[in-house]
Amino acid sequence: MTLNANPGDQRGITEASNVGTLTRDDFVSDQEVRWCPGCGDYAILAAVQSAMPSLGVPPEKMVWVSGIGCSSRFPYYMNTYGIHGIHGRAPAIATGVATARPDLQVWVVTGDGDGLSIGGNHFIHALRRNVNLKILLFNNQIYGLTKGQYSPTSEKGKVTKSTPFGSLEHPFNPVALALGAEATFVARTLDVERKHLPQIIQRAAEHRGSAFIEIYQNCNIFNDGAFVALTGKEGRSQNRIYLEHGKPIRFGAGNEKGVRMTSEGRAEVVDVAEVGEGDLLVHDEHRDDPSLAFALSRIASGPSEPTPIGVFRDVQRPVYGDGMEQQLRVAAEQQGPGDLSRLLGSGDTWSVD
Amino acid sequence: MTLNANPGDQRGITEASNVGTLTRDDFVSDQEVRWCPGCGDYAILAAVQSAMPSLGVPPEKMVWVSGIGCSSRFPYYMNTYGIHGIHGRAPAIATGVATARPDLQVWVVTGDGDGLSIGGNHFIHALRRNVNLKILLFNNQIYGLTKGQYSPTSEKGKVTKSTPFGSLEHPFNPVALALGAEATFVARTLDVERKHLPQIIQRAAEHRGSAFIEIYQNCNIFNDGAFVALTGKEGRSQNRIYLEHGKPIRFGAGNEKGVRMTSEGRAEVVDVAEVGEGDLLVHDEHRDDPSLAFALSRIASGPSEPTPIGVFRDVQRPVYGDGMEQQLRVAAEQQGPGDLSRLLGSGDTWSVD
Amino acid sequence: MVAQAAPPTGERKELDRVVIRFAGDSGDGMQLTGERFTSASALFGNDLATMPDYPAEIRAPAGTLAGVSAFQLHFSDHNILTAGDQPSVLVAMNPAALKANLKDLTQGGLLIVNSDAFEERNLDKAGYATNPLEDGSLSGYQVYEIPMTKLTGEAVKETGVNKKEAERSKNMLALGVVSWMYSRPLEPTIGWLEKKFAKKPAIAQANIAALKAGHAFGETAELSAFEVKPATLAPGRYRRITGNQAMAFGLIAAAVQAKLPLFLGSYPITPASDILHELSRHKNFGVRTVQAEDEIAAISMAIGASFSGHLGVTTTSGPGLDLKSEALGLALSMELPLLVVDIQRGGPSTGLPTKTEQSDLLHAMYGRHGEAPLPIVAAWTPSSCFWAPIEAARLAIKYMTPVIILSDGYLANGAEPWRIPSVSKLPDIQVRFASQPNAGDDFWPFLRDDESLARPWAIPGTPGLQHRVGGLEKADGTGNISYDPDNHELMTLLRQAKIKAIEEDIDPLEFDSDEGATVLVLGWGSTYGAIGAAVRKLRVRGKKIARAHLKHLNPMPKNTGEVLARFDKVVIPEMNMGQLSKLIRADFLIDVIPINKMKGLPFRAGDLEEELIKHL
Amino acid sequence: MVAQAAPPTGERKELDRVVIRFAGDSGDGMQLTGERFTSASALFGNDLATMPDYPAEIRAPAGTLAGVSAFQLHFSDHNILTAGDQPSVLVAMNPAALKANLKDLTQGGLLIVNSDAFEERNLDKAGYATNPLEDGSLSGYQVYEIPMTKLTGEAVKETGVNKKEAERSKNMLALGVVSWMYSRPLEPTIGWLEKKFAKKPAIAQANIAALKAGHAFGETAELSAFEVKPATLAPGRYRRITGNQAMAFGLIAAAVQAKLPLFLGSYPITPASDILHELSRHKNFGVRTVQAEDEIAAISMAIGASFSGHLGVTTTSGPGLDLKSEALGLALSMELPLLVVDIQRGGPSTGLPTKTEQSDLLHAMYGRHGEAPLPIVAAWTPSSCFWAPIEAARLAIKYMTPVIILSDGYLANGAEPWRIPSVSKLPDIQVRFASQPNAGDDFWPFLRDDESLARPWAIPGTPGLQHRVGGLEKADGTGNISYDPDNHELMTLLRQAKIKAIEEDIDPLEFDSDEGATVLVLGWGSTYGAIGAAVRKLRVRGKKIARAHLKHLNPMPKNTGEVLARFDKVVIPEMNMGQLSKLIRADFLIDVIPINKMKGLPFRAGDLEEELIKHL
Ligand SMILES: Cc1ncc(C[n+]2csc(CCOP(=O)(O)OP(=O)(O)O)c2C)c(N)n1
Ligand SMILES: Cc1ncc(C[n+]2csc(CCOP(=O)(O)OP(=O)(O)O)c2C)c(N)n1
Ligand code: SF4
Ligand code: SF4
Ligand SMILES: [Mg+2]
Ligand SMILES: [Mg+2]
Repeated sequence: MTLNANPGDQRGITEASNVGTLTRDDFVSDQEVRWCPGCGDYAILAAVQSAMPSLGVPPEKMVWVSGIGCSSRFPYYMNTYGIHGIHGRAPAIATGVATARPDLQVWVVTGDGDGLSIGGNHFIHALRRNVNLKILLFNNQIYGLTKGQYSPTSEKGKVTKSTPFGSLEHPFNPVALALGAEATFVARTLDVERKHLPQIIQRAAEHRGSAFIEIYQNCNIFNDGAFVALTGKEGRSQNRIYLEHGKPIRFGAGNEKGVRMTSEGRAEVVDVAEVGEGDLLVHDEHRDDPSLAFALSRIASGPSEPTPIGVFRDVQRPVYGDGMEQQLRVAAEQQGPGDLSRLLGSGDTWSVD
Repeated sequence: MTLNANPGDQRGITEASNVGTLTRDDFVSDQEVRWCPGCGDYAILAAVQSAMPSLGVPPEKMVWVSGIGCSSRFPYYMNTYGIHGIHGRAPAIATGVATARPDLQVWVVTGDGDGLSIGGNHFIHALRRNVNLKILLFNNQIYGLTKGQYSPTSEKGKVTKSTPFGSLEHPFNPVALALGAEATFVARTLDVERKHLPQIIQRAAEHRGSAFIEIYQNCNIFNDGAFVALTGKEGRSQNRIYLEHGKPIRFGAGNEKGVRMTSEGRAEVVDVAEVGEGDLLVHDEHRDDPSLAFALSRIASGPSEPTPIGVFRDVQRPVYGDGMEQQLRVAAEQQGPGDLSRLLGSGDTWSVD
Repeated sequence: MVAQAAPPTGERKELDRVVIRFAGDSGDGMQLTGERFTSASALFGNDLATMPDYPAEIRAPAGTLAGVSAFQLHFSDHNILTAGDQPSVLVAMNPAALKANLKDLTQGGLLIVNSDAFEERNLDKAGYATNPLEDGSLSGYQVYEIPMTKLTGEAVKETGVNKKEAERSKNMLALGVVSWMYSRPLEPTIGWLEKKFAKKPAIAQANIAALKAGHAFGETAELSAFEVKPATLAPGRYRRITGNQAMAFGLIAAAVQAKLPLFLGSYPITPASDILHELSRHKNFGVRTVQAEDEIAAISMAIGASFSGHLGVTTTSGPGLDLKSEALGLALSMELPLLVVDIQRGGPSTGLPTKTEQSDLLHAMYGRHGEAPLPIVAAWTPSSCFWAPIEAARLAIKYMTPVIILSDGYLANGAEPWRIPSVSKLPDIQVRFASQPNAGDDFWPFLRDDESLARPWAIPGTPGLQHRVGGLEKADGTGNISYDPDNHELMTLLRQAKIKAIEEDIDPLEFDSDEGATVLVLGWGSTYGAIGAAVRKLRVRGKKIARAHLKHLNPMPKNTGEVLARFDKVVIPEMNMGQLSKLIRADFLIDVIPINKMKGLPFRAGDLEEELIKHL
Repeated sequence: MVAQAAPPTGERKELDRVVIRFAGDSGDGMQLTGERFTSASALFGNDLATMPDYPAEIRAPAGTLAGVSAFQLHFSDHNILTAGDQPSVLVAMNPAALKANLKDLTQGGLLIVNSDAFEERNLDKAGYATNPLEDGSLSGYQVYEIPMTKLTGEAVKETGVNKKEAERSKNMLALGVVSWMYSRPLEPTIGWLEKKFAKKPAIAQANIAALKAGHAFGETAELSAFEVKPATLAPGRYRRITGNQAMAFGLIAAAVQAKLPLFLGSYPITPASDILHELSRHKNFGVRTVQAEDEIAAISMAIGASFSGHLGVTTTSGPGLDLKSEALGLALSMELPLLVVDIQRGGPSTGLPTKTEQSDLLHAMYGRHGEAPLPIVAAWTPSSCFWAPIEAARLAIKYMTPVIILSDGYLANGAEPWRIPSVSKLPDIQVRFASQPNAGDDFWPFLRDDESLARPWAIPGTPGLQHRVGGLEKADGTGNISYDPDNHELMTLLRQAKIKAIEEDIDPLEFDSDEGATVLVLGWGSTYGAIGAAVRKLRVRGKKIARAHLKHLNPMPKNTGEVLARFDKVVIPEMNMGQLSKLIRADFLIDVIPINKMKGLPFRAGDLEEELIKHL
């Protein structure tokens, strides 16, 4: 009786040989893509698929897990292993995959309803545990699949099918929530960011532990233009505050604006000309204390004003699954591999002849 | 056919007349209290009951709602209306009570398992919505009722029945989580704080909207001494950092320590003598931006080092239930009270003779 | 336009009924077209029944089979029971719509196509190798090829709308065509368009122009013209109503009749969401609706509201009902009134979210741990969804118990004319909140009414009646937590006895039998129409048969066993694998004959007729 | 010490069996005392069965009725089946323990009390107006009043422990007394104490001193002395095992036999938590245990693990099973192997968490929306909890389906001697992961095995077999999402047919009938022992009777109908309101006779005997 090995090993699965020669097509499944024409999900899919080859992980070693929602159809379009789960439970299902099989790269796709409404608990717990998962939250600030109810990220006062007189709920700030939930990697990007998005994907893949990416995604059917302040002609330069590690935070068409930290720890937008460049906050992704990242997340109360884009936080912390493997290894070393006969015969025994 | 009024009104219930003469006994039920001898829950119960008369709310206008756990037995001991719900769902049940009946004062008692493990989602959503609830989370960093498994607030490496080799999970910081979830009132106190605890209860009661109080509670059976760094002889002065609005944050036996904000928004413990008093952070509960409160919440990674006690944040935001009442009122004003005949006969109709 | 079979000219041909299906791309506005035609037919006085068929979940790319949306209407000069088995008229706006729906069209049926859409790209997307308009494959039908896109473009030129908007109006052209063919007035639709596009007059004008152009085209091209006389319906004022709308109205009516505020805790899910949407609009009735974070929170909130003296309601579909199981057990254990509405859809798991099924009956009966019996009522037609919540509320309040209401996707989205009931004839629901101590100076929350076994409902705010309830077993009477073995047995029996007590309080099972019939068809829920139509057909064929339909599933009416015993055979058609059959077998030890369909679609009356005749 | 009825002196009296109950305050260590006495009895060679009775949930204040903890042991010189109906010996450490347990003691039974505890404060707390040791109310029993507190205090003086610690040792004094009475050796307990308190030698010494003092007291005071000879058990090596321990071992064994890593996703809940605890200790078997944030996460994680090629397991009790309903439907729809263990407790809702019940059977059968059939196996004795997961895993893997395993609080916490099975005789569980495309160059995840109807299990990491599965209906074969009506019906039938296929693969229902018996007692689950004992008693009385016990509840063994048909009457005792009865009635149309008990306690063999005889 020997230690039950990883089923991957059992099947003689090791690193695939073709990692170097992977192309985008290796990650494209044969399923017809079925989102509304014009949906932001198409752009995200394209960006993700384009980022895949450079990650160095063959499709058979990837698992994409989702819940329910328009966004959650994503796994069907990836030529990898995939689970289209139930509403809200993707982070939990994925925790099972990642903990059982640390040899796999596990991605979660979820929506603002799936991930933050019904699935909010699994979301915060996966981040807290630092499970080796990459969570992409397609935030369109609406329930797409069920045809247009407000979501936990919809702005207060939103008129939707379920709130004909305007919603009464203050929305979550997903980045702030993730930081409050002890996330080790937190980033934000947009569906229209053809270059930035794949870069962030790459960064998430490189991060060992849980990585959370909020992706602003336009639902052109039920919430068209929700991000127009960031994607409109002038919005790009005026309202996207790109965060870059080690650099003073500046933005605006002529980089005329910047972000400063006040003495009470609040990050505020300032005119560089007024305060001087030296006063600007220098971004630091790797601070152990999440307060800096949190303060940055509060600059914008929603995507209607200058909003940070990029990596808020990227720190190392022990990974849940790694710890588990470690305990198994130590146990097997110290107690020897499991011996069923010995187990069954443990404790007080007696013989009858 | 008239507008369905509040069932309270229907029963002719208005403010009770005896509010002025309330005593602690008015809030003590006839049920035998059944916690382990020495449990911190007793002290909390005593402190809460002592605080009640001064709130000016008669027992029949209060509802105490709980989930499942040792702590969740609390409502049985209060001579008010009460629901001993199911595991984790108290904030949701209480949201129903508070939204249906804004005339009531609604309290939630939950544990670290009940409120943050199974009930984490309802917890963050109640805070986000700013439902008019007061949530008391008895944090004993253990599952008491099920006899000693680790909880989402247990320190990493904890050896418990379910983690004989030490837990692998990084704990939540409940205050930080609540702030990430948009809470408007967040405070922390301890079971042994006979004066501070009732004061905080009073503050929570005065706050309109959701109020969250983390109460460190000793489980002397399964996690004895978890808070000894704060409750031990020297801990009180050395490790409890009392937060007071408008005052520089100082602590230590001779007030020799203080808290300063760094230029990256981190709150750090300093020697007052070294940095000078002027450099200390002045606490401000009412800042709209939660970054200050968040930074304070990160001073201690757990109750084993200097830890802030008191009100982290107390700001005003529209209350969910109030908004709802407002919509009902406006609708009735604009459309007239509901008329069932008119409703049934709305839209295209035709007659057959 | 080339009609392969020449249309008859001249006078309108009289028909007793027509089943028409409008099919097109999701973006083509077929639901709206169908709705408008239905409205006109209703106003005209026909009896009718409708069935929308949404594409599954996400809008597939235009022109594909997955993106086809359809709406079927059955209208007649006599009382009808279903939306029709097969359309005799099919309007297909593109090749995909044709391909997806043609198999249902009756042989020799009338096929109206937008010939402009039959170009290579669309044919490809629909998977047609050759053009069906040209390859002779449609020779079994009467085909009207109408270049709708072109005609619309020309008709709307004057209005100044852009090309895309023009294109969008072609559904109105189609509607104009069929309006001419079945002599439906255009005025109601014109009025509706003007109102709907009040802020975009150009678009209103374009749509109206297209509508008129279609009508004119029908006349000029001398398309077949038919007439379906008004039906003789019972006198009264009528409206059209869908099941979900009726459910929402019924919930409001229940609250009004009970003089309680209505509280809905819900989480969106197909096909139940429309109840939430509808109820959200009626705030002037004091209706509180909360879109909760999930289904567990939704029912939990409703429980909190019920405890506080509201009529607590939660609405959902199968997956949501699963999630509510635990909290439903709590409500049952707390003995609080609560309505749980389940709009069944195809399962298991996510299953077929937009399709119908009756597969949650046993789940409703037994889907909670422990001995946890609950009353269940089921709607049987779209308009009976108005009755169900009123009856459920009556039972919930009188017996202090949660009640499950079953409907399904077919009822929820289907519509029929509804004779608007007089409010004064609605049942009065008595609520008596406790106001006094009931045990000396004490208040015992579990001191029961002798007859109904209900405990008192004492709501917060009432001085002196403070009490605590929860899910732990409690002593009968005092309500204190009790681990006493005998008390647990007693409480278990009492919870069951409450259900039993309801037997005395509900209508007996009615049945409708031919003299000498030996076979009873027993149904529940949305099979009502199909069973009725099948039985009618059999009777027309001279067969003797009986039928009965259960509206209460738990408890069943007291005379159920007696009714069943009158017949040699009991046949039970269900859109599941035989769930009512299981219950009837267990309760009455009768070897019932199940007829099952698990296709996500209602029974066709014709198919059912053929199945039933085997047993006659 | 004053013994009201003088104890017999002299030689040991031989008894064939004894039922002894240790009862005291939660803090008195009664579970431990019982365990130690049981161990000694097991090592001595008696057959035995135990039943702990924990106080409900929270430790009540010392001395109150709510805080009483008890442990019952039945030991004998012959094979026995239950922990005994009524104790013939009761050890009561305080007035509350006496009050709570006296009603169960057999008339004339032996009562051993700690007389020191019968002081006013304790009498008050227990609700005694007068001291039962003095008011004559115990005259119907043999009473030994022993001043245990005092004796212990004296015995431990030398060891230097403080007063509180001394007080804590009095359970060992009680154990010493009964050890003398039933001639149990002290050595195993001494060894155990030395090991347990290795780091606190003073405490070890105190406990040992108390134990010896008790023994000496028994001898000196010439208490009654009895002997229960060893039982003749089948030869082999034995250990004691509780149901939960056996369940944990069985899960490990199943994984070992299948050569799969075991993955447990669980959330603590009484009385299931101990399985999580036990499994967490065996990391050297590669067992991964995750304490999830809730039950939904727990099963979801197990599903993720199963998808990845592990043996995914989740363990829970009723309320947790409710919460798992939706995800269980997903696993079923994905056709993945998964074990769901439900340790039933008293319901509904939170109910009686520490008490036993069999009331989740129908929930296990039907507690999911949609048509969602699953195999169910049930353990019947503590040691059979080892068999259940092995059998369940065999079915789950072979048929690619989740399987529900039912146990209950009585089995979970009860213990019995277990002949340790030889690992070489455990069934081999074949796992064949897919490794190749199965449809030309493609891999179809729903291409089924002809016989088992199982789909292939292709795990991540296998090149070329990438595929996606979920809860939407999928086309048989390709596994692509399908809204096709015929496919849905096919898949619904296939999912049912899988369960049916299992019929051919499980042991037939065995029955044990007297020649000419006309009455069959049919059981399932933990009623096994009580039914067996009752039947034995009836046979001793010369009655003819037959019995059978179901281990598979879905599907039931193929010959079930045939077996039932052999008898005129079928009687079904259950700790619920008749859930198996309902299933048998529905499946076989037999008017079974239910015997129901819903007291949170197992049947007493004697009571069952009296119930059964009515039908003979
Ligand atoms: C248990 C359950 N409840 C509700 C639903 C219905 N449902 C499906 S997706 C969805 C919300 C989708 O919103 P989001 O996650 O934002 O995804 P999007 O469609 O916007 O991408 C809901 C409520 C469901 N499938 N299952
Ligand atoms: C659905 C469900 N799952 C699990 C349980 C078992 N359970 C009861 S209380 C509890 C945790 C208690 O921990 P906590 O909330 O920290 O409360 P404490 O007892 O420490 O005060 C658990 C797991 C339950 N009652 N219901
Ligand atoms: S509904 Fe919105 S989110 Fe969904 S596919 Fe359409 S555009 Fe995209
Ligand atoms: S187990 Fe712990 S938390 Fe529970 S009552 Fe006892 S001491 Fe208190
Ligand atoms: Mg969304
Ligand atoms: Mg706790």
